[in-house]
Amino acid sequence: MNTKEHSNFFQGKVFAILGLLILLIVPNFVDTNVQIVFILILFYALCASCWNIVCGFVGELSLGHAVFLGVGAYISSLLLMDCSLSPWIGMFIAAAITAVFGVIVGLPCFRLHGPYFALTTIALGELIRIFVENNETVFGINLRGAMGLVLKQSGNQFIAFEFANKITYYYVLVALVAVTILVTWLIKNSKLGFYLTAIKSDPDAAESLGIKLTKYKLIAMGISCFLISFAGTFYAQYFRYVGPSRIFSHDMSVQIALIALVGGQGTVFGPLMGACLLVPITEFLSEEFGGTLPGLHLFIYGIVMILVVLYMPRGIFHPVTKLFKSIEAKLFSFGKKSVQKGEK
Amino acid sequence: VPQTVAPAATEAPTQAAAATETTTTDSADVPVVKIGFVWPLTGNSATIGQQHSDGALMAIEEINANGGIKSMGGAKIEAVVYDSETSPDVGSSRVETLCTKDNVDIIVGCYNSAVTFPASEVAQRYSTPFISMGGVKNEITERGYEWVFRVNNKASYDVAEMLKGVDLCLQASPDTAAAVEADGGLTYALVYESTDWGSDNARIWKEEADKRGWTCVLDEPVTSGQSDMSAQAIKIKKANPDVINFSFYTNDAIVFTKALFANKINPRLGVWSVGGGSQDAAFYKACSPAEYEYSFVQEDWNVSMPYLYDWAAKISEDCYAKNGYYITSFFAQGWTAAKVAIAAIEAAGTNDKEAIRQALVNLDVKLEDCADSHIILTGYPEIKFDQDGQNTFSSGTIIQYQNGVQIGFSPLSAATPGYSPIIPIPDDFATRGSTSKPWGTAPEVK
Amino acid sequence: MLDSVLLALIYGILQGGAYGAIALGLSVIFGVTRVTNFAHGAMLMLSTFLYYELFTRFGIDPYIGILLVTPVLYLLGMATQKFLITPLLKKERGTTQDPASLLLITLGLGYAISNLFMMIYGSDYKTIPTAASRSYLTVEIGDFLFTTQWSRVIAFLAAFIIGFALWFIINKTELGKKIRAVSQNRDAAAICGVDVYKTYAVAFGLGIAAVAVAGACLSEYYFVQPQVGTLFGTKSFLIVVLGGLGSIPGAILGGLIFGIVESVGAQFITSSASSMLTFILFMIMLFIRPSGLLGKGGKV
Amino acid sequence: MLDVKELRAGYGDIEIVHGISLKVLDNQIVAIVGANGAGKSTFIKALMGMIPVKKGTVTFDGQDITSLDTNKICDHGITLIPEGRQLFPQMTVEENLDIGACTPTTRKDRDRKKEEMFELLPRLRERAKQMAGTLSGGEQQMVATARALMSSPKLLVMDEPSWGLAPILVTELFQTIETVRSEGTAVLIIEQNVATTLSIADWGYVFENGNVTMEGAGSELLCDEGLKKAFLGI
Amino acid sequence: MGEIIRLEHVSKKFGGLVAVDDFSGEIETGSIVGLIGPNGAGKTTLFNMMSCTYPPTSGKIFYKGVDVTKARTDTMAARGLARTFQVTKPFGDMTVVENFMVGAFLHTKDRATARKQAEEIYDYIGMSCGRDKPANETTTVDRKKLEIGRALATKPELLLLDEVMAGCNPQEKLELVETCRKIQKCGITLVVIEHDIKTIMTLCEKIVILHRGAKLTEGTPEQVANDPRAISAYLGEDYHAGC
Ligand SMILES: Nc1ncnc2c1ncn2[C@@H]1O[C@H](COP(=O)(O)OP(=O)(O)OP(=O)(O)O)[C@@H](O)[C@H]1O
Ligand SMILES: Nc1ncnc2c1ncn2[C@@H]1O[C@H](COP(=O)(O)OP(=O)(O)OP(=O)(O)O)[C@@H](O)[C@H]1O
Ligand SMILES: [Mg+2]
Ligand SMILES: [Mg+2]
Repeated sequence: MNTKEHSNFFQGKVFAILGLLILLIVPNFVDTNVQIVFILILFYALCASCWNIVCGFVGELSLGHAVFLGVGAYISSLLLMDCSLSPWIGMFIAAAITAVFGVIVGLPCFRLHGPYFALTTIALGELIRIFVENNETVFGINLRGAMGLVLKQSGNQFIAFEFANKITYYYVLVALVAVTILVTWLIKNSKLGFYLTAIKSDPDAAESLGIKLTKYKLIAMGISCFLISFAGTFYAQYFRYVGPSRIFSHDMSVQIALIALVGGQGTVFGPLMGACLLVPITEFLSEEFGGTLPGLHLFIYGIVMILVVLYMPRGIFHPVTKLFKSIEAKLFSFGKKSVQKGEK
Repeated sequence: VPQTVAPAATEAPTQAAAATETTTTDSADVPVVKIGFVWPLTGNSATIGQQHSDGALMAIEEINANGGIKSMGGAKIEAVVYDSETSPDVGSSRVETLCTKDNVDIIVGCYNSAVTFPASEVAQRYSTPFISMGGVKNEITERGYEWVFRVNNKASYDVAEMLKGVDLCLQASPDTAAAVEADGGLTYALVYESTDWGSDNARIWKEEADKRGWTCVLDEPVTSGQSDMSAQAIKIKKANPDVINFSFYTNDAIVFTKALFANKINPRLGVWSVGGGSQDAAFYKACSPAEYEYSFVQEDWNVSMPYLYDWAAKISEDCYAKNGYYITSFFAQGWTAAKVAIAAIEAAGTNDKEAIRQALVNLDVKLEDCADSHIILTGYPEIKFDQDGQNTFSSGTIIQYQNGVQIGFSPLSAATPGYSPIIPIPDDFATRGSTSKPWGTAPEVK
Repeated sequence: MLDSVLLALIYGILQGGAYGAIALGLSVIFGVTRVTNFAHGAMLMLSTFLYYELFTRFGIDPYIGILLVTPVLYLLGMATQKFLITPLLKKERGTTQDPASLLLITLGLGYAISNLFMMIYGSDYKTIPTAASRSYLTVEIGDFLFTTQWSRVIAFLAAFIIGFALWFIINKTELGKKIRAVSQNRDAAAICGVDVYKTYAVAFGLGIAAVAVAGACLSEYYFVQPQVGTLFGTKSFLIVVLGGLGSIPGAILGGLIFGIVESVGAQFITSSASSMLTFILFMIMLFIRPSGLLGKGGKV
Repeated sequence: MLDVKELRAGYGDIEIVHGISLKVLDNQIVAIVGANGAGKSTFIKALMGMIPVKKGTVTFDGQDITSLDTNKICDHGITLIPEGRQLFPQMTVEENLDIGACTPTTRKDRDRKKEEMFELLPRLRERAKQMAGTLSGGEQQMVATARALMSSPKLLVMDEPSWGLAPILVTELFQTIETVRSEGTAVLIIEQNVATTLSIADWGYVFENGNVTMEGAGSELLCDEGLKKAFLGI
Repeated sequence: MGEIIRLEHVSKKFGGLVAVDDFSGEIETGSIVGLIGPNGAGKTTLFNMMSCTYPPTSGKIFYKGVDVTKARTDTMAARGLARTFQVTKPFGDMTVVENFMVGAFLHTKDRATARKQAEEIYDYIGMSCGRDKPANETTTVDRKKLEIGRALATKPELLLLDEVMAGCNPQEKLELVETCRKIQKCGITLVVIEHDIKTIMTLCEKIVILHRGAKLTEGTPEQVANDPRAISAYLGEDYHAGC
């Protein structure tokens, strides 16, 4: 896994760097309207990367990850609304609580496998959604039930996580995504990553080698929830509204999982690639056809999914890097021969 | 390409006409005014969003066919329609697109309160006038946003109207009132979907009912998407309320209504619906007249409009011809919201957003002046925004289905002449609905 | 009190049977092909639209329409397997199949189907006003009134008929033997002379055909609308998992539990709380029996 | 009866079998021996249509069966006992045997055949109603053998049938193979148990890195010095 | 030296089937013990109980004097018990060396250290397929070696080998026997299940024959080979004659 992927990634480095540069620089020079799409790309990339940390590595499909996104969003927003705590601090408190919550939830869930696991996470998501919708207060905290949390504008203050222009939001996301990808990469190359991959390929063998299955799954879960909670805080601050029927929705969970799966689960950059492919398609189609032919955009979305799976069943990451590599090899075949000789 | 009804759709006939004569105006010279719409066209409330859309687009068509915005030299109106997918984040992203890419002059949306909240905030941030339509949540216009206006009522209005309707019923039938009194006062059951809309209505109803000293015998939130509501029917039957109030969207409203009828549940003061699903044309296609006979609905428009005003009757016919249904609350809401936007632009006489906002602030339209402008199809006596941007005159009608026909009786101004509410509800399950007329039939004015 | 609980129990059982009927097809498909068919709800919806068309155009009652629609859906199921799933399985021949890609493809198919119908039919709620949906089974003893549409009773019975038919086919026929063989080891089945992909297609077809029968029952008492699938789809999954994936009695049992808990639970707590209760119960049961109530032990 | 010409096959882009020609005549026992990884199993998989054939032809009884689907090849009368048993774990032993004869032609004889198998391997009768997945390794191997014989094949292909068998059973197994042959079935067998195999084989092939390096009558090969060194550890 | 693992009246039932029936015995530290018996005798089941994959239905297991009857597999590994599987279970997505690294991570957190140890093991057990070959593309023998190496990487004191030589030709078997000896020299106790009597006779100091879940006999290879019960139940007259 590691060695292979590294070489892949670094051999396609021209494109990788190009891609990252586009993500870093281009949003500065486009309309706000395009910036929104970039923000959504990174937002979903962030969520999908977090999903990937636990599900991609362990090989179980969680279809309820929006719950943790929502918990993060709720906690940091409540801290802001009720305790006037800056989201910059609140998001860490939220992350810590979400991580603990994730571990508690994961404890029973990870006893299940395959479809049982996937569908239990669906049930969990629905349960939390209905619960929040129907309960105004929980433990004396006013969750405002189905109405959701409306964050008041407080003027463009950095301290309040509120910015005048989209680009600032964007760079906040860039930082979050960078951290997440870095964490993913570190995990992948550490004991944890080896253990998770081992668990994914054969839990029995893994256990016989002294790997505590639940412990490592839960560590991954904790990290994943910690990070996705940041995405939740971002969501709340960016849209300035957190409603249970969306943030805890099955649709949201599925979307997160889809992007990671289409990108390539268990890979470091897959989720980002998945988001780069799917989010613009959705946004474009929904804008173009949402008003005239409701349903068309989701229809095409479905077809795209089918095609991706049929032709790249393990996600777009490997085929795309392979393609980049071969293009690169052609483009730079000149200088390459000497390099290869040198290597040998 | 987003839906652009305007020039393309209406120019075809006019161009054909123009071709036979000579080209009168160079179409390139005519300025274009853009109105943005964000509606739920997919998802749970899609049928409703579709009717809004139908109404608004027909209103725009009408204006364009009649020479566009006069104060701007006959400017044509272009509608840019997006689907909110009933999701707050999609909705607010679309509003942002409207503000930045499409650069519209005014925005109308988004029906669901949960979507309207963040979406109207985006409009506020971009200093673009936003007309909230459909969303009844009080807080939408209580945030001090100067760019946000609401034509339709708040939730508290809806409920207040209904309770007033119940009062009227009690007055209309003193015997029933006495019987209710004798049984220890009026009792009611609240059944509602557990979304912000449903629970808001229930909460406000309770507050108002407490003031009147009524007793709540059942408070039942239901998760939306039920395929059977027999369990709820049993519960209601056991609670035996005088009034049932329900708030459901179309799908649950259908299932609920059928369950009530099957279980022969017949509260003496009737079944009252806040609207939502029971204002939807689809509801009436799915239910038989017997099932909704005698039920009360808070309609967000004056159902008597087509009978009171010829021009409204004409629009209703056109609507039927085009969409297969007569005017509904949602169609009327869409229509009026679009017309208000147009009126503001007409008054401003320019694309300048601040001028349009000012025009909205100053807007004052009375129903009786609408004979030519056809602005108010929703049956409000007047449209005038208060300092919060709320139209304080917005009011609906309480109607009762009698022989399958909508009979308005509250407020009195919207009452169908010659009718009064049937109270107590007769126990005629065997014959109920046998003489009912199809839905949409006009009442014979007595 | 007892009255209403008894009533609620009966309604719950009826409703649960209907849930079970819908979930059965899903269970069969999973049992054989290990595919969690996320397009299940969409296919259910598709079948109800076919019944709707038959009824409005030709006045054919859905119960009779079954004869026409079921073969069509059977073919659709076979086609799905043949053109979407088999290529995937072939591609991954030899290696263990990756559940993620199968999930994605059926999810994509579900999106495509339900939104295609959204485009064609709009989001209107349509009903099929047949005799069975308009006539009621009523039992009235004094104050005790039990009443329900005949179509719901039929849906309940259908669960057992479909369930028995599927059980019979799978456990008692030659075809069933092949289906089970393929489900347990496709390579081995192939060397025994079983046409693996055809058997898969047949199994998928059977599952979808079962959905079509359930769809007929559903369309007699519920409405026809492109979103219907999402509603029943998710529920079917929970039911099938609760009962044990791949188990036919399990699907019916799971359905009954869901129906009863929802209905009886609502007599003691609010309806929305009782929906939560079903989810909580679902999770608790799974934690006690990680492979469902009647599931075959071990990992899936 | 089986004639393989210049067969090339492999996994994905990797070619493992580089042009192998091989013949099985009527009523013969033919053995394939070779080190681990020589490509024996891969050759068999290609032969049986379980992986695509890149080049070359396979003819059986004069008919071209190259690249047919596995089940079609079975219909021609070839069955395989695969490497690693491959039973239907959640079906009973009896049902496993039933599947062995599930084509319309073989089904007629099913009950008689099953009885024969139970005679041949009495242990199976004891376990007839047990789920195959819960059998021990050796019991599973018996089921696999019996299942393959259920269809009365013209050619029986065996990939390491003695894998995991106790010595007693290995002896029995080779007796079984000879019995099968005496009833008119040709056998193509891959075995690590080189000495025993070659001693009963009419003809043997030695595979090395995807090529045939040697062939000859079983007893001849047994005496070959090079072979002895390589495989018999002598 | 003392015993490393002791089983007391251990039984295992699967439903009505008694797979292991009242088995008692112990294994000397540092020895190589062979476990043989007909198919279905319960050898693998015994291994599974020793490695705590599932608990016995009755009886007790002591590992280094501690009662581990109800312990979990992963803790057994940490205590120094490693095993291989009869049906090999490589981590297919990883390379050979990475497979070893997973084992090595039991005692280190550091990736470089783990890699170093893994490479040592690769050389130690004499694999030749290439360090970075994906594990699911390796041959049967290499998979067997992979299983052994991965178990070794956890630095065990007791190693249970379940038919690692099945499917290997005599030459390869000889190699594996050498490997086993080498492992024993490092002070690791070995229990080996094998059907190849010749191999096991040369390799083991002590042999236990299991028959229908119970211990039939045990002793040195010569004792066992001449035990009439062993001959009739397992070895067969042929084998005896052949000797
Ligand atoms: N699924 C696979 N994908 C890629 N390569 C494979 C696969 N299976 C086997 N190989 C490779 O093919 C080569 C030949 O393997 P094969 O199984 O045919 O050998 P064999 O002669 O049967 O040996 P054995 O005695 O181990 O069964 C080996 O080098 C192995 O690495
Ligand atoms: N999980 C299980 N469920 C039911 N029965 C089982 C299970 N595992 C093993 N058995 C039964 O227990 C008995 C012993 O099996 P075990 O695998 O231990 O045999 P073994 O001695 O390893 O045989 P072999 O040498 O063939 O591998 C067998 O009869 C088998 O059918
Ligand atoms: Mg082989
Ligand atoms: Mg064993």
